[in-house]
Amino acid sequence: MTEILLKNVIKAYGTVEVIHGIDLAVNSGEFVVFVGPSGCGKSTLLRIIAGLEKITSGEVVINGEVVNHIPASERGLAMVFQSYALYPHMTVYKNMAFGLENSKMPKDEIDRRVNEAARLLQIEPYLARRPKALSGGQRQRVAIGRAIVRDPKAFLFDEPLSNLDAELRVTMRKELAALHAKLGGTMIYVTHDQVEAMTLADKIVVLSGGNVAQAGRPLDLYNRPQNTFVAGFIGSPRMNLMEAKAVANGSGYHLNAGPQTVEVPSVPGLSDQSNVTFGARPEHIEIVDEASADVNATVELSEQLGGETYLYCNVDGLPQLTVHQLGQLPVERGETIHLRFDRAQMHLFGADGNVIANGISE
Amino acid sequence: MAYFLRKSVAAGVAAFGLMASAALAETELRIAWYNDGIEGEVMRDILDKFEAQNSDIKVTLDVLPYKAILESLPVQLAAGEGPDLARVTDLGGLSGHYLDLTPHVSDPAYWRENFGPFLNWMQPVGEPEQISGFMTQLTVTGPYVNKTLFEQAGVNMPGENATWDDWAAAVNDVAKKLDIPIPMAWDRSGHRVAGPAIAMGANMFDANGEPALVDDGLKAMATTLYNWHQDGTMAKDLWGSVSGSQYLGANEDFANARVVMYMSGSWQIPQFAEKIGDAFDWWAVPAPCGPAACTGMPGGAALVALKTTEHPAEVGKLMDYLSSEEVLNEFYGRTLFIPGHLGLAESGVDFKTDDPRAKHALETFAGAVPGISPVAFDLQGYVYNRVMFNALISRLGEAIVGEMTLDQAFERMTQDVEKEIAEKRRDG
Amino acid sequence: MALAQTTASDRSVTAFLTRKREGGQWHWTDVFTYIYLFLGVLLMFGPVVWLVLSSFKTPAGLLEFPPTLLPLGQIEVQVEGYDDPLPLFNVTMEDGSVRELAQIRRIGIMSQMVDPADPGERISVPIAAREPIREMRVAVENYVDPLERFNFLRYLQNSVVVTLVSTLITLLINSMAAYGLAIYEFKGRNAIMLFVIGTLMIPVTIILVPAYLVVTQLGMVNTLWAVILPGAATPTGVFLLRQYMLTIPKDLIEAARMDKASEWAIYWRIVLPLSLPAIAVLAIFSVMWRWNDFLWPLVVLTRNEVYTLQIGLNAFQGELDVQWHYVLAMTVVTLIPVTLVFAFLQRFITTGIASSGMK
Amino acid sequence: MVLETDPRAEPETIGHRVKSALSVPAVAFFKLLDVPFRWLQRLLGIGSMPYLFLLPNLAFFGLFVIVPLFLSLGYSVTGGTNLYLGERPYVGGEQYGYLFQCENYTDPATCREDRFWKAIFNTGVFVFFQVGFMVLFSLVTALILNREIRGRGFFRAVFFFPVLLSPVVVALIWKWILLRDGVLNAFLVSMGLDRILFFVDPTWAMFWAIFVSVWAHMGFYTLILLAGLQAIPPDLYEAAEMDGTKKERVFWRITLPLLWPNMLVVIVLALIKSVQIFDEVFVLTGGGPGTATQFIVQYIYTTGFANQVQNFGLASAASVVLGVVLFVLTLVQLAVTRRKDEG
Repeated sequence: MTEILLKNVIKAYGTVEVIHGIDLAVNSGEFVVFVGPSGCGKSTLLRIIAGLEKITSGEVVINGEVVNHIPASERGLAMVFQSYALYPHMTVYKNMAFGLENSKMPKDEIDRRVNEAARLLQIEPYLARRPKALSGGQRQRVAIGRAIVRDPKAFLFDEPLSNLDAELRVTMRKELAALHAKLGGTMIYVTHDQVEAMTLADKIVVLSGGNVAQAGRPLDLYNRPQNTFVAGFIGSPRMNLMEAKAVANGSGYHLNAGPQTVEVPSVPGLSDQSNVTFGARPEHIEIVDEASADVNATVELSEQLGGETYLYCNVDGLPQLTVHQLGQLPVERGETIHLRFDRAQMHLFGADGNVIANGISE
Repeated sequence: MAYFLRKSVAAGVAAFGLMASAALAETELRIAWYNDGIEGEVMRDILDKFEAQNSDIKVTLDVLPYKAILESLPVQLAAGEGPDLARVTDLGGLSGHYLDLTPHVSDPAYWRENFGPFLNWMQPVGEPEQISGFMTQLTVTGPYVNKTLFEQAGVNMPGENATWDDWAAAVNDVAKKLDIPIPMAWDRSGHRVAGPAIAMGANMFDANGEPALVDDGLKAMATTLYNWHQDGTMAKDLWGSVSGSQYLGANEDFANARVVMYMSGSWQIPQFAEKIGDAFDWWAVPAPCGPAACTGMPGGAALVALKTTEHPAEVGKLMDYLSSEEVLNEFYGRTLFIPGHLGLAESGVDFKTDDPRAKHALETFAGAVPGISPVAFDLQGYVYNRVMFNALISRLGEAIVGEMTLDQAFERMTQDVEKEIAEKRRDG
Repeated sequence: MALAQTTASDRSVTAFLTRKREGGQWHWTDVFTYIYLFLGVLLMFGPVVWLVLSSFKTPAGLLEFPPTLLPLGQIEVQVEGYDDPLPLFNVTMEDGSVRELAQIRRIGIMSQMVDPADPGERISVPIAAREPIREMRVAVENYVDPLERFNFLRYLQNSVVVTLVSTLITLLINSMAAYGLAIYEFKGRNAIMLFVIGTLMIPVTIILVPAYLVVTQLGMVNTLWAVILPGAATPTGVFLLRQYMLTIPKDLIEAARMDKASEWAIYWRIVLPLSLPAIAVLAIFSVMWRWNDFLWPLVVLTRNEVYTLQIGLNAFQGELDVQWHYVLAMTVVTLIPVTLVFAFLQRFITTGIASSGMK
Repeated sequence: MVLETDPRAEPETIGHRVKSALSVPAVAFFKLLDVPFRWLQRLLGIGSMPYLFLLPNLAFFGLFVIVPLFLSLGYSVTGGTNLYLGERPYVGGEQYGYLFQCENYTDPATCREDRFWKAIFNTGVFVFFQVGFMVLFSLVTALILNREIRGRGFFRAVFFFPVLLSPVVVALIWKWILLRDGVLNAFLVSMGLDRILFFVDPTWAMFWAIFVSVWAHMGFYTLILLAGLQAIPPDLYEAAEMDGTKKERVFWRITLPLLWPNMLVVIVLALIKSVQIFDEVFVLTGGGPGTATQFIVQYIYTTGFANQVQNFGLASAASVVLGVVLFVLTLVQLAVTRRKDEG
């Protein structure tokens, strides 16, 4: 089992620094997902671990050994590429056997491993085919199979599902999770899709602009985002984030956003006249009667999905609010409804974007 | 496919191997040769006989394109690479590379006696006694006429001592009567023009023996040629096409009975005998006259020994064999070449042909040798004669197509010769 | 420009044509296309066909004007009382009748003829009154003679060896260089690329002499290596292959690196197989260049046993006489392999050039 | 087995079998080299691998092209006929001075080395027309071959075939046709016209020099243009058709602009090739009549190689001049392709 450590890793192209000193620990057997918007450096970070990119400074440590100067081919890692990078001129069998041949493994051992992986991934019937004769999902499996047969120290996945259609993506996601459960190896997975991150990861690392915004267990990130970036990024649909000014009000504060005012109790760390951002996830906004409402909203769009309903509401002085309700709601476009933010699930961030409170007790 | 590949690779390996092994067994002599006709075959037969008598010597005849003899061989020799012997035509130009055979042949006196005047042509500057080789072929330039056309037109052929103007009038007459497109054709070659120019009084050298190409004699001949191209006596096909000093012959037009008179030389005999046969009477006539002489140019190709050889003794042995009267009689006889051997010239070569036209032509050209002007011999023996020939033909050609006037051409000829010889003299 | 003018001027013609076709979709370009293609085939193939036909003519047949389309030879007949066969003529007699006579000999402008059916009687006719009777006769000897007399099989073998070996070497070292230039980023890459492109177009003719000097110093004169090695590192090949290799996804290379492949293994197991179309194109070009190479071999090869076909072929060009019948025949011989290769691979070649083609 | 009957499995064609038969020795060869290369990679590190891959090619190239080029440079400042540079007397810029010694640069006849200037002038004329016609005919042919016609593969092959012929063969074929007694004159005579002596008239000679070189190389450029044409997305044409755009307008407004990058490549390649014209024309016209089709490379060749006095110095000086011209053209090409890459 393998443990990977990044110590103050910096990567610069010429004078442009793209990774700004990242420290990170990937524990043995852990499924870690790097997530972030495009350009945040998550793929670069993965390629740094793989050995495909040289780092400018810092250390990459695999199982206690500094591998900065060890080339990719000798780090003993396996990678699944976004494009799958299957060798078009080789059959599926050859594709999977290639890496093993390179390490001079005996033929029958290669054969055993490839067949086992093929069985595991249910691609046995296609072993004699070339990649171009396979469907997208099959190619995906081959790419994974190629990684599995190597029995690597760790698996690296670079947005492996992004080329699949939605349905297949869900299926493959599940299979990947099952695979990790079965193999138990250390896996690092890069994606821009936070759903994948939430469903797959033991630990999510949210990257933003070459820095780690937050790292932790998925529900920790969901429940206790450390900054507005993570708060906005994790969760779908996005958390509603609203800028406001906190005004002390005896026992608590008024959060003033335009004509709207939300009353909150006193929160440690919140000071009078400070600019804050408060957030509420769509499922943490309740529809209430006018008396107990924080804001009045006009429904712009209502998405009725049967089991649940999404309402997109315009509130004077606030950005559009997304509201999630279970079941079917007889709400129509243009209707006025009354909304209340669940204080226990409300997030409060300071002017610097860092969290003040995740959940405010009443 | 795989089989073919394997075979050719095997063949390739064999090819590389063979080059290495050939050197081991015996002394091998290489002759760089070129062919105008069948002389390569004849020489090979003779060499086979030589090899039978000398089992320790193997002689290989490397038949090259003439272009290689003319252009590649000099560079090879300059680089110190080269065969043991070569058949060359630039006798003087390459003379610095010739091996002196005097110590290697059994009887130098025989050589001096029989090849005397031609040895001079091959002597390097300052080595008047050197024996370098012998002429595989002595050539004499001179005209052929299509006698049958004269007969059909009912025009009498000008007799001995007729001038070029007489001939021009006669062939124009024939051509007009029979509607022949080209009354007269000359090879596009400076060497061909030199003979008639000397006949017109050209001296080629000044009093100090330095080349002086352009004089009144040459101007007279060049002007005549120029005028003939303007009035249609000669077609522009030959002189008017191609550039520089490139050679062009009219042998095909002549063989096709489209030329009445063709100024070329003795070397055409074998191929006329083959190509024309008895389709019409191709007739060699004595060189027409000018005020100074009635002369053609001598010339030819020599087989010379080269300094690059590592086996001078064997080369001497081979040269002894090849130069013997008996062997040369066979060689000249079968190739229908004019002998470059004074003894044979006197006694007559036994030419292997039944063709009366060929026999007549051989007699005519052989008979013309004594009448050749000494200037012509000197010019042929001059080291840089080709510089002069090239300047003459290329500039005259440019004048004929109208790129410059004759006077400009004369001026350029002089310049060209001076420039090249000056460059050569820089070598010290 | 010219196209624009045709466009304008042809419109009325087109209108006329289309009207006749009553609603047919004919555009003037359709007519033009088929005329162009017809002329194109004629112009592109015609000369080669003419060369092949000519190569079967006798030396005398080659001299003829106007030339005949097919190789013809005069019929010769065996006549009683004459040892050699005699040539047959159609003779217009004085009375205007035409007889088929064999010629015994020609004296001046008169010709002595004999009737093969009646060998006793001799007839004298003016040469202008006779016309040779000819039949199609293929001068196979144009091909057989050189093949027998000269060591043509050896030349052929040398040419094949030179072509194959040098093509293999060219493919190997060019693809290695192209791989280096396409896959890696390293110091001096742009300089080397500039260098390669800069020398892309140096004709061998202008460095003939110094190049010969180099070959001499290496002791390679008169070995096939002297022909094989100097042209092996073609800039064109490097350029062509590199441009193609640039289109190979970088992911594949990195995947291979992750698969523990050495750089050499990436080169020959991944990049080479994927560059096959471009390599095939270079192979074709290299075969063409080497097979047709003339000037350089002429300078460095002077011994019979190392001649290539092109030199052997030109040995028929003497100082004073070109043996056209042999030259033409041997030209056809040298054409055959190239044409065969092309015939079998033409799809591959043309699409290969188009796809790899000088991007 | 299931694998064998799978219709989407690799088909076992003859070509496939040939390929695998051919690949056996190749694979063995590459495997053999794997050992030293692995060793070197370990020893020197990945960073030096590109140099290792470039080494053989650069070594050959340096030995047989670069060294001779420098020798040429050396020749051009020395005189005489000696082959070995060390034995040649140094003359400085004399050879260059000789080349450029002119009374009036617009009139070659006033130059000391008139043939050099005529060759430059002729090359200019040749390049102008040859490249023009080359591009024009390649374009027309490519447009026609890009149409929906039957036997497109055949026609493509027909137009490409001459590219395979050696320059000497190309010239011989056409010379054979254009001679005084050639088939073209026979045709003219049979039409009741006079013969034309194509190689005696300077204009005709230049015409045929251009014609034959276009004939021989057009196929190659046609393929490049054809590739460009086929890369134009068909929906653009369909959109134009929906708009009712005239065919001519489609050509000028869609085809030509989108083909422009390929056109540039063709123009530049043809240009560079054209400047170096030699073999074909030399065999065809011999540079004549007079000096009407004598081009710069032929001038160099005859001066340095095919003369009794082999004037390497002057020839090399002219080579250097040509080299500079080619280098400038190459830079132009580089700029052009660079811009193409970016655009």
